Amino acid sequence: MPRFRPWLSPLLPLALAVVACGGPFPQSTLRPRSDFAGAVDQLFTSIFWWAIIVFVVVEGLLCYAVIRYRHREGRPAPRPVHGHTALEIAWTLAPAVILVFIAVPTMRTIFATAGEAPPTALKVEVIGHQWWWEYRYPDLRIVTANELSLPVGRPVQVSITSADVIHSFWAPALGGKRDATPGYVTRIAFRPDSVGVYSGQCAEFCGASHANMRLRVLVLRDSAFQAWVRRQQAPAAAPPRGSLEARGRDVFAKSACIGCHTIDGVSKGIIGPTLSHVGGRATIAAGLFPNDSPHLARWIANAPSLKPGALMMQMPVAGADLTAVIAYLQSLK
Amino acid sequence: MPEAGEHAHPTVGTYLRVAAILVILTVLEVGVFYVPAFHVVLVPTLLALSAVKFALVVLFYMHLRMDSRFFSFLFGGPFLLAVVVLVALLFLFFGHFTLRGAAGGGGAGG
Amino acid sequence: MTHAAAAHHTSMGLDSRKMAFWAFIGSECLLFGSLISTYLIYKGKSVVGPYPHDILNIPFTSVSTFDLLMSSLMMVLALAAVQRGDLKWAKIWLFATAFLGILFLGGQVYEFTSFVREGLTLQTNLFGCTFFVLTGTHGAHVTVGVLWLLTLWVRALQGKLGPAQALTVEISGLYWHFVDVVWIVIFTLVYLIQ
Amino acid sequence: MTGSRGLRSWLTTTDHKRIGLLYFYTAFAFFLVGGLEALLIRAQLARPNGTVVGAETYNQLFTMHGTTMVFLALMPLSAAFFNYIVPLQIGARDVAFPRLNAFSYWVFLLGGLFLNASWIAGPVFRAGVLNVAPDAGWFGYANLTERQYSPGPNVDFWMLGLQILGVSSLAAGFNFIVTILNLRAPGMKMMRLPTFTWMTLVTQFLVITAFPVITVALVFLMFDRFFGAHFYVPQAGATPLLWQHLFWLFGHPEVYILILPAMGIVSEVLPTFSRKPLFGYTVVVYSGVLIGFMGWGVWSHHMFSVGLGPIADSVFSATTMLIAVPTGVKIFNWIATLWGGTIRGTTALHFAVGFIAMFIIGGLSGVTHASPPADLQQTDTYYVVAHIHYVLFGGTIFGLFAGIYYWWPKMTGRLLSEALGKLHFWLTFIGMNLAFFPMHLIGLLGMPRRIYTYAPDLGVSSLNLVSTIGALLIGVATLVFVVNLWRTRSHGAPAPNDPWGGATLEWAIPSPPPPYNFSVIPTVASRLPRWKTEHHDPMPDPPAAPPAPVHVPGGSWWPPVAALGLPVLALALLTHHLWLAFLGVAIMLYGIYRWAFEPFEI
Repeated sequence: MPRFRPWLSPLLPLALAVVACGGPFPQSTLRPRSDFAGAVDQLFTSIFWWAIIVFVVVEGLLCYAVIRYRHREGRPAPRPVHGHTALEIAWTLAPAVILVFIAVPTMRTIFATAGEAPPTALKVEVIGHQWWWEYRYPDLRIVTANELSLPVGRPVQVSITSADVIHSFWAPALGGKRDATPGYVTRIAFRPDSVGVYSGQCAEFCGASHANMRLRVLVLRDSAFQAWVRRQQAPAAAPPRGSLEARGRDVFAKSACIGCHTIDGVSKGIIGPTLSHVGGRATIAAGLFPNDSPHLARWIANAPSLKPGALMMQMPVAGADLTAVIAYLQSLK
Repeated sequence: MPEAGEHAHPTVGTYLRVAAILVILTVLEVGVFYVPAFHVVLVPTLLALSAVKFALVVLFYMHLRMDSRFFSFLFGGPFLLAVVVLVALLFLFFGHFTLRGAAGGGGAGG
Repeated sequence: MTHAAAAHHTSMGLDSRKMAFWAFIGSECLLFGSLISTYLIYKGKSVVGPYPHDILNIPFTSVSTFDLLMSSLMMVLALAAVQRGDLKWAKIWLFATAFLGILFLGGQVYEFTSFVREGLTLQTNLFGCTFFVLTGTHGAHVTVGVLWLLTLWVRALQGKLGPAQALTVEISGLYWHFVDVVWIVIFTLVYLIQ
Repeated sequence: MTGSRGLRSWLTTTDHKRIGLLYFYTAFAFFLVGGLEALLIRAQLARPNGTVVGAETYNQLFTMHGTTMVFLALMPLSAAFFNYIVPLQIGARDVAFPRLNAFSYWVFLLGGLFLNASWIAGPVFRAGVLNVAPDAGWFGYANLTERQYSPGPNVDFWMLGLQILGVSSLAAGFNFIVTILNLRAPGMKMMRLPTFTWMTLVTQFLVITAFPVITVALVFLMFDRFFGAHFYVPQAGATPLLWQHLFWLFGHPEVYILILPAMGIVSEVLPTFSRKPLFGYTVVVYSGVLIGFMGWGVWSHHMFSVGLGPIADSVFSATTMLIAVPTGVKIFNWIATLWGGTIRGTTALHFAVGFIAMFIIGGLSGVTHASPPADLQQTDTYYVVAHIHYVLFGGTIFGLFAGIYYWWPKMTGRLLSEALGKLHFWLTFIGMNLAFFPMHLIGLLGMPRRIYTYAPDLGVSSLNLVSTIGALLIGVATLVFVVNLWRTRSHGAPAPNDPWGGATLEWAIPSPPPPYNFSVIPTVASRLPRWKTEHHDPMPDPPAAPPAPVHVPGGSWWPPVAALGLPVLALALLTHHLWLAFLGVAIMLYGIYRWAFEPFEI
């Protein structure tokens, strides 16, 4: 005889067990690290428990009915019941009432998270590109890419837009995603509440390398943030005459690199991310690889093979020239 | 015999009268457009006039006034849906609760 | 549902073809609704000219509108003629309807070419995109209507359009009048409310 | 009149039953194709940094998986039952427009082949690769679909294929609305219609109102891509959000187009196998109508992350949550139908109960993203992938399988094996939970959807492996089903008129029914004509042979001919050959002309 026991299906405990063994989940939505993410998480948790209650009750009723009323020999024919008005009203009202309990905190959270940050907030502009992120701090006159540095405990006002197709800026620990739509500027505001490195990535399908459009948010202690700001505001490091780095700069300045990348005082390209302080970033290629010599070498030699569709072409830079360019880029702290 | 006998359709006289009204309304529309005094109420006037024309054609030329009410439902349902969608879209794109800070950064503070 | 069908028994007492056609017209409401919504949403969003007030020719289009309204009148007269079995007038009114339709299309061809000459094409700006696609879709509907009417006219010439075919004529009339009411809306929203 | 055998008879058939079978086999073939695409997707994601396919191929796979499942598998599988079952349930001899019905099928087939031709059409476009399949997602968000960002023919295949398929759906929509309203047997009042027929009617109203919107959205895209217009080009002042609004104005009703027929099937299967009338028939019908109606007012809930502003978000959140009420009412009525019955655990009932169990999960996760702030964390992640698969696989596909096991004997005259059926059910049930339940967690742990690769340090590798194993299990289950179908052709037990003791008219006639369906059109006196109720005795079955010869309309060549014009026209746009456009229009006009003047009596 058939028995339906979805509650016995071992999936939930199994899945939880798998999760329990894993970690540390750098992109989890369940570990909020800002007021915005915290409000969302709180709301989600309350809806989740409502869902669990409904799930247990309704699936329970279903399973009970299927088992209790299964066909057995000798059982009399069932009564042909056509309906029951009071029951219909009851189970129309029941979900409606539960929905009120979900809708009210939902509306409250919508308006609470829609607010603008106070005027003292740090202003950041996020611009999505295929497939990397550009960050501008208009008040600090800083432009950087892929790694967003923020001070802990200070409200941030983020304006988001795109330079080409639609992207979606998403750092789960700090809050929900928001689309980067060309021609529009949308805004989110949040206040990071713990120091740490949080990963995120583009959440709206944006073409071949959508999967490779990652990002990192560095929430820093205020002193560390100020130090970072000073480094970014300083002109790009000028290598000492005759050094390997100086040779790297000369190679860079004569290569096609300058068509797309900016290095203060060396080049003015704007198609790719700025490199003025690239040596200070921990990753390259929109969070894909660690910023070390082997990866830089492979990246410069053949970016499209590492990131399908990447606009950066294969650079005819090799041997000692390549070593020099890498040394130069790494010196740009 | 086809369905819907003669009695179901208006007479030629009705058709002609409706045509006359339609022409007058069209003249009014164009007239309103050219008279500067009307410019304040231009949009509502034009909308009202064209709604009347629309209704006349649908009710008399397309026989919805005397034909089965079910046909009115088949036409009116989707028509109303289209109007509601149009209004909703206009609200979404132009209303107060539209995208904040559209291109050009117009809307600081929403 | 007072006037029952005769030829076939149907549950609602309504002719199936006519019912299907009304459902089709309902569907078309959403088609033109989406096109008109887009026109209105993009109104005033063009970043370069020419803009509507630079280019739309109200007197000319008023004549076109009048032409299409009159074709609707011809259409109902044709239907009335077919219903009373008056083949002679049916032929005349049907042809008149189609002819006025062709005249309207001619006007649209003239309008489009003159706009292109004045620098408004599909590629120029959003006004060009939305205007040409909206009015072009309407024009395509008129074209289909003209072809349909001419087929009926040929049937009439062959003497095959008696009262038994009145329903066919009525349905083509529904189509024709619908195309007319769409134009009533377009004329107001596109031409008069600039 | 054409004969009843041979290829010719199938090409020209206008018999709703044959067209229903054609729909079934074609849609099932596309279902297998879509499933194969899903397996490749899961193979790629089984491990982090997967290398089974590259980024470009992966993007084509998920785009085609979505497009195929929605437009080529689920909708036409429902259509197989609209065709085969609805006329039988209302006591009709055929649909209102048999040739239009054939036309719908041929357009669907040609549209599906056109779309899938993109897998091998690369050389035609000198693309350097074999596959130039659509790669911008089944939702095709502008402006990624603009020529500037998608230069190849990929997106062209997608939008032209969808336009073709839209014609098929619209034609079928008008046909079934009229059929259901106008061809009911005497006494079959609207509130005596079987629930499946009712849900079909609601679905068709959604089709005829929603498809024009996507048609227009696609026309704009066509003009942008082929003729240099700027409907979605931000630089010209346009907004890509227009596409999103138009797409979801269609896309949300489309969700109900996919689920309502399955709900109708479940509402037929449960009463039959619990030997009880459907509990609250009127409420179930009205809530179905209400769901269809409300489905129009919620589209922007797909766009919460766009930043529409708090008021728009609140409004669309509220309307979305409201839909949970009629949906919940349906579920309670289904449970109440089972309650107090004598439930026979056939495979069809397994799938119907599985539908309810899985749909509850899908519905509940749906409520979590009806809440915009929560949705900001969930949308575009695997959490939503889990949700749609609980609704569309656990929901629609379970419902469709319930329908297949329920009606297959009626359609072919042979009963599917119950043993294989149970095996099929349990493998599918376990497989789908294994495949899709972990996706909730994968999403909450931060894995976006539509990514061809992910880093191991995301921490979701094991969960993805579990999901892939589940997908494989679904694949095995589907093979079991194919074996069952194949085996039943020769070894299935012959089906009597009514193997289940059903209440509705289709069980009153032989399996499979003769070409004329009913020897005598029955007169219906109650909602459950074949059951004894308080006020009515069971309706006597029509006699085995008709008392007088029944005229059955012959076949026609013109529907397939007219249908052929559409892909030719699409090919003209795709290859920029004007003469092909003229050819396509000429074929179509010729087909329609001959069709219009062909003597064809219903």
